[in-house]
Amino acid sequence: MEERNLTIDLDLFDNIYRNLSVIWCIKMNDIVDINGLIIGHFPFVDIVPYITPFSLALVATIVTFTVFLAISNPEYRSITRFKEDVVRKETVEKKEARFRRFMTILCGVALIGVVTTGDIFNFALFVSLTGISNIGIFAGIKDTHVLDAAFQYGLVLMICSLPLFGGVALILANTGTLSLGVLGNLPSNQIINVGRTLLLIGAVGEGALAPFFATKVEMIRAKGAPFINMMHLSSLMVFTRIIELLLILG
Amino acid sequence: MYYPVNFNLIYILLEIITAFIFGGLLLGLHRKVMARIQGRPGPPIVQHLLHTFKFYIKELSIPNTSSMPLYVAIVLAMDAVWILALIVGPILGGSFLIIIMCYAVHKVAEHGIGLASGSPYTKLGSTRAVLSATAEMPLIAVPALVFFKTDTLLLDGIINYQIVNGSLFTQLPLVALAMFVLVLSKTPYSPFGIVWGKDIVSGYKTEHFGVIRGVMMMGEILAFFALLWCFITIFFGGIITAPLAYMVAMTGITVILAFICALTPMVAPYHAVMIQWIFAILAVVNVLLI
Amino acid sequence: MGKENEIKNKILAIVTSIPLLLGIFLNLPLAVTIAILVVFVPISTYYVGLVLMARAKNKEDEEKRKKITFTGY
Amino acid sequence: MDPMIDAVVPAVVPQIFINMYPVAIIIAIITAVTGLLGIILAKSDFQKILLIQVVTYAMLLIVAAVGTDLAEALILPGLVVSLAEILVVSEILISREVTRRSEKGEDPRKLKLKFNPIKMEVIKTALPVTSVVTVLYGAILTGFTGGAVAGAGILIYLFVGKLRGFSHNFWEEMVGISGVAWVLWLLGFLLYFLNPQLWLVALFMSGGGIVIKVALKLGLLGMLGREEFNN
Repeated sequence: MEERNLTIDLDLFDNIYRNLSVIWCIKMNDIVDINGLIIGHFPFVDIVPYITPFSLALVATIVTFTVFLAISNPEYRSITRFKEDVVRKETVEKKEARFRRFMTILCGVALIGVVTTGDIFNFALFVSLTGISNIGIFAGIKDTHVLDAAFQYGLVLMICSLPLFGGVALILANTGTLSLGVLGNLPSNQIINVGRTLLLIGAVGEGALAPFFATKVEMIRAKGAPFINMMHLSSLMVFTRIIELLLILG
Repeated sequence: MYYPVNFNLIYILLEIITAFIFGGLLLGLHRKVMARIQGRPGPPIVQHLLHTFKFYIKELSIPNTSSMPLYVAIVLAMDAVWILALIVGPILGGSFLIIIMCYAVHKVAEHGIGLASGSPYTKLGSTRAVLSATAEMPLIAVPALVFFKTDTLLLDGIINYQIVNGSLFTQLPLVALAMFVLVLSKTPYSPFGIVWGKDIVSGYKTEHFGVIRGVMMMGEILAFFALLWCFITIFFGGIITAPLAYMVAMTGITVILAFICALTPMVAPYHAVMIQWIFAILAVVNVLLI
Repeated sequence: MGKENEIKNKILAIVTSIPLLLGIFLNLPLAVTIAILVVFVPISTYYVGLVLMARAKNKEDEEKRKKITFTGY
Repeated sequence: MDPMIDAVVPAVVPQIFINMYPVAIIIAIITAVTGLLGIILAKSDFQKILLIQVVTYAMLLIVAAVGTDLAEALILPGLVVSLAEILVVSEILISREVTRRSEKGEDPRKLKLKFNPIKMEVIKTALPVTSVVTVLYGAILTGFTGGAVAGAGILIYLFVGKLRGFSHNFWEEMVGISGVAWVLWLLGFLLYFLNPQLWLVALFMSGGGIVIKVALKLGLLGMLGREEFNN
């Protein structure tokens, strides 16, 4: 009994492995309809990162921004206080700036992962990585208001890992695959729709998107323009990618 | 869809220059119409273009407090991103999502421009840019709604769908309204233009003079043109195909925008967010009804 | 801005315009064309602007000087 | 049987396991709601961070409910991500507390965090022989689960009573071995991708690697509790 099943499974596996490139060329209609021509893909059995004009544009943007934000110096802030007759120029301390710069680069790398991956679980992982590095950018700031907002954002981040990974797990349980190329061809059903909604909620929370922007607006009062700009970039890039992902799943 | 392997650079460059000049004239017309509605003679139509060129020969002053490579690079990024949008949209008929990405990067650039100078006014403008992104995020749900209707997001595909099935404006009027609000929020003096409100001097542009302001204005002109083009292509693609028809339609929409801008005050930041959310929800309702 | 800066700007303006000129005279593939346009149009606009600005400033100075000579301040 | 389930779930899986899936999801939802209610009710920020762990467990439950070997592989990254989030948020909390106190005029250098190991009587009085049994059972299980079980055995060994035989240096070297085992695990995966015909070798490589790696890494946690290693 067991042997028979094993041979069947292997056959199926072999078949898929051999015809993978064919499947990808013919069947990726959903992705082609959304992104344009598929320029290339790397077949790692099931996880297939693919390159489209859309992902190329995103990667180019993210790389350019990351490089420029990483080489920029933090700006000076002129501060005046009551009962004082001087204008102070304040900026980020060197040690703090180094750490935040590192976090900025990490966030950029995670974003590249977000926009290129062809596997929804990896997508979820990279999105949470951007969230973590976003908080890391704000961890060294010595401002109670900013830290308070960052803490609230952190709470949302942790809670939202539930819908994010939960949605992925629901889709996996329902379809048996995590690969976007395969999922794009499957017909949608109620459970996949629930999974998609959960995925959207999760990504919205992790990327500090629309309803959770309030904490973000508080957070960006901190000093250090290049690092803070990275956070805005990351949340908008995550949003652009999640639109694509949800449309492919549907 | 078919991507040609070789494409002439002159052709694309000419298209960008045309977009720049025509967009500049449209913004000039916008100011003129607004002035006439308010009973003033108003500046000549070429004024906005002249304004842009004028900044090219004005002295560039970079604040001492600014964060340096970023201060210049982010303005250039704003230009670059809309040039990309103009290539992907009108020339290649590529994915609408790329233009949405360009729009998102425009938001990031606004934020960065405001932050990089270190001035409190620009900081306020950039904070509002982040806040206004809250409002425009739901409106970017427009591509999703269009995709559910047409099963494609390639602009070529959307045009083809409309040629076969009639224009999307009649099928998804509320989605079109949401997109129109999106275009409106990117128009100068608009009720939703909280980022460059005069109550915070000039918003994120306060510290930018000289060449860099000229480059920035160029980016804004290209953005205005590209957004108008997208709006017309997505919702009137079946009717409007010839370049001349596009020009007429753009002029018409600019006049409508000018009327709205002239007759409405700028709303408070939170109200701007709220009103745009309402339009986004209306768009979703439109899809649910059909 | 010093004299060296002006020369540097001029050189950069020329250097950043070279890819555009190359693209006009050679028939490059689409991807390269897009890359050239997106990267070099804004940069060359910026540097050409800087050169124009420097020229306009010099002209203004010259006019002022002439004024002083001819009106006899 | 539902055709959708038929297409996804192999025929060898008994019906009872398939029926367990909704139950697991419902339990996960209940867990999540409990955790979220706790967060709403909790007043202290520190309490909130602790309660969010409950929500994270719900996430792990939903992933685990899938019940395949893939799900087993997905739990680890999920766990790691949630741990990283907790670390970064606690860091924010600490930093905020330090800033707040230094704004009040206290010297921030005096606010040093103390290391307080947990003192549980159960651990001190447990039978040391349980560790041997657990390690053996883990070795039989192999894979990630086996590694976790064997690691628990090593933990018990390190916690209970006096250390005999193995010096500090020995455990330091174990860190290196766990790294090597991890590389073995990765190489097994790579082999599987490059040449699927050698799946048996790849399976043994990665299975053996992961059991050693997880067991040692988990066991090394026990070192944190030993006073003689913390000098």
